[in-house]
Amino acid sequence: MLYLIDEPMAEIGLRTAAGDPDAHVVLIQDGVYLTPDVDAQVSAVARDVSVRGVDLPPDVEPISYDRVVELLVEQEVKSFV
Amino acid sequence: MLYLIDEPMAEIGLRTAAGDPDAHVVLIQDGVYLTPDVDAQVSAVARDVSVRGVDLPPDVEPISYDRVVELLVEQEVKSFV
Amino acid sequence: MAYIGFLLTGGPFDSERWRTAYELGRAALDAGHEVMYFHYLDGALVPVADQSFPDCSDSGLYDEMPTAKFQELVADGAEVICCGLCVDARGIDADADYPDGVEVGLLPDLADILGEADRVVSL
Amino acid sequence: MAYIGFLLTGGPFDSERWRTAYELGRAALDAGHEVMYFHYLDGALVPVADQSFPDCSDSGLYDEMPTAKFQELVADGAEVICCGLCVDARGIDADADYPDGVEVGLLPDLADILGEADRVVSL
Amino acid sequence: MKRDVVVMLTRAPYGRVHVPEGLRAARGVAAGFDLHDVTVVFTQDGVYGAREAVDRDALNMTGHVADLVEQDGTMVADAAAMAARDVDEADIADDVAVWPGDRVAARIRDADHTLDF
Amino acid sequence: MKRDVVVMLTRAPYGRVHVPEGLRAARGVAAGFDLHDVTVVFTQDGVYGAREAVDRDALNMTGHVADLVEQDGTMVADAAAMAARDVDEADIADDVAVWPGDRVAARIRDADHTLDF
Repeated sequence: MLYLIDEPMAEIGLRTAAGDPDAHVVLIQDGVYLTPDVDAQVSAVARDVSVRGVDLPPDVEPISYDRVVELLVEQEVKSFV
Repeated sequence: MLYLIDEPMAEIGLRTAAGDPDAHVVLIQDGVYLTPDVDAQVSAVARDVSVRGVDLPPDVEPISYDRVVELLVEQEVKSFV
Repeated sequence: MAYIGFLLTGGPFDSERWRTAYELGRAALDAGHEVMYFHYLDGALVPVADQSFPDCSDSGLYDEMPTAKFQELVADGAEVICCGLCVDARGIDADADYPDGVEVGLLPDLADILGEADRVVSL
Repeated sequence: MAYIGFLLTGGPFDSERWRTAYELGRAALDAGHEVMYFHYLDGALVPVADQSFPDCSDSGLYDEMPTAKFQELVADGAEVICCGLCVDARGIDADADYPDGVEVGLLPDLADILGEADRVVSL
Repeated sequence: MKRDVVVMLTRAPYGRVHVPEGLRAARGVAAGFDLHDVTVVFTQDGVYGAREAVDRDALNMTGHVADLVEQDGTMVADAAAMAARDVDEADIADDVAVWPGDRVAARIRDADHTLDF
Repeated sequence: MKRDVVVMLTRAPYGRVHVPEGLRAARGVAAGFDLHDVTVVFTQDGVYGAREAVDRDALNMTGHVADLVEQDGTMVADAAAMAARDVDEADIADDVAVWPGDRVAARIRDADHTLDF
């Protein structure tokens, strides 16, 4: 399952993703400032990262909106934005 | 000095009030959910308290908007709302 | 008598700041003070006329709509100036959308309020 | 082809959610998917016509105004429905203020989107 | 198609329309053609709105809650969010069930669609 | 009357207009008839907007900052808010001074008026 996570809903969003062994977390909007401590694949929307000048940790992959749409068609999505 | 404090600006607001020996903190809007740890007189806007059903600690006095206006005319005011 | 200026940046439905601005202005007018509002950012949406909400509670926040509350204040002597850039950004047609007494201004009006007001409350 | 529904509750200047809704809808249309928006709460302010901001940067968020972005989506096949109660609450005159292709609906439209869409993204 | 829908109320209830208007959306969705199953979850600062002490009339909640219940919708408060805000189970209104945080998270994961306000 | 004005920028800079429009207000106030003294304070999540890495053009900040500096306005970042967000002094743009949290608080207390965005 894909989890779109921004800061205001990170509390419930990250807690929900943490219970899913197949979680793929996508940080979006101000969510790219987060450094989530989850045992899951973590990506971040590239445009939101670059405009904020955020340095992503090496294990967080920047992805395009096109890729987000591909991912959310391939699997279910829960939005916390 | 009067300090009007709501939750979103409580971080800078309470820190600013803490350095003022004559501070009078007025909790307003969602600020009435706060339990500030400051060495100052603390009041809370009565309407904001009652509609939220918040039980104020005994040392926090509920006050009316009329009283807030009296206080902010008597002394300088800084708003963190 | 004191001159109390308000900067209102909060919109009508997303925060309580317009309501607090109204209540403090109401109390200030009742106490004989001079009251001036500068509506900036989404604050420019607060006085837009013809707001209506069918099932609002008489006891609730929306017993009257934000524009009605500010029209009361204007009738009782408060001045209300909305930032023209913010008005244009939001597609508000000031002539058609604002009630009488709500003026459109610019930042020099805010600068004047800061220079002249005894107290300024930013909401 | 998938059917992707968006619930947009964020307004045009107070959060980035309208922009994210645009970008995801843009990408979905480009990939051949069906795209439907339900604008609720301040989301109803997003498509209001005649938004203008004089000195916005070509490279910035406001290279085009929110309404222009959503008019592009409509032209490319997205459907946009705004909640009528939210429209009325904000003093929006739908006939005069919304561009062609932006419809006014009610919550049963949102219920239908939930029933029919393969994916729903709430923003 | 009938769906299993979770509506998350995440914001403090007063001064903004998100709690009452989120409830309006929840009951509207529950009453639609497909009669979706709707669970309303009070989480994050939304748990303040699940308290007994809140004046539901003043928040325009009463009618929406009655309609939601009539459509067999349910209301749940997130105990993990309550604990973070020092809200006790005894503070929660009788018509709102208190669920542990992991049960809330599982419910959200299992939903067909979620909406948030 | 010429006043000593502090403008607080408290929100993360992207996706909402508060940082650029707060700067517009700051320079507008500094350029008014009274030529108020204006100090812009980046605090709370606003400190993200004081970072060198931010694209000021994309945030419509550039022109407002130039006008503010021309009016002798100053820009300050709150080190206490930076520390809470793991933002280092080296990350802050050259035209923004970094002040300790207590100096920022004292500056706010001493202002004739404050505005916040």
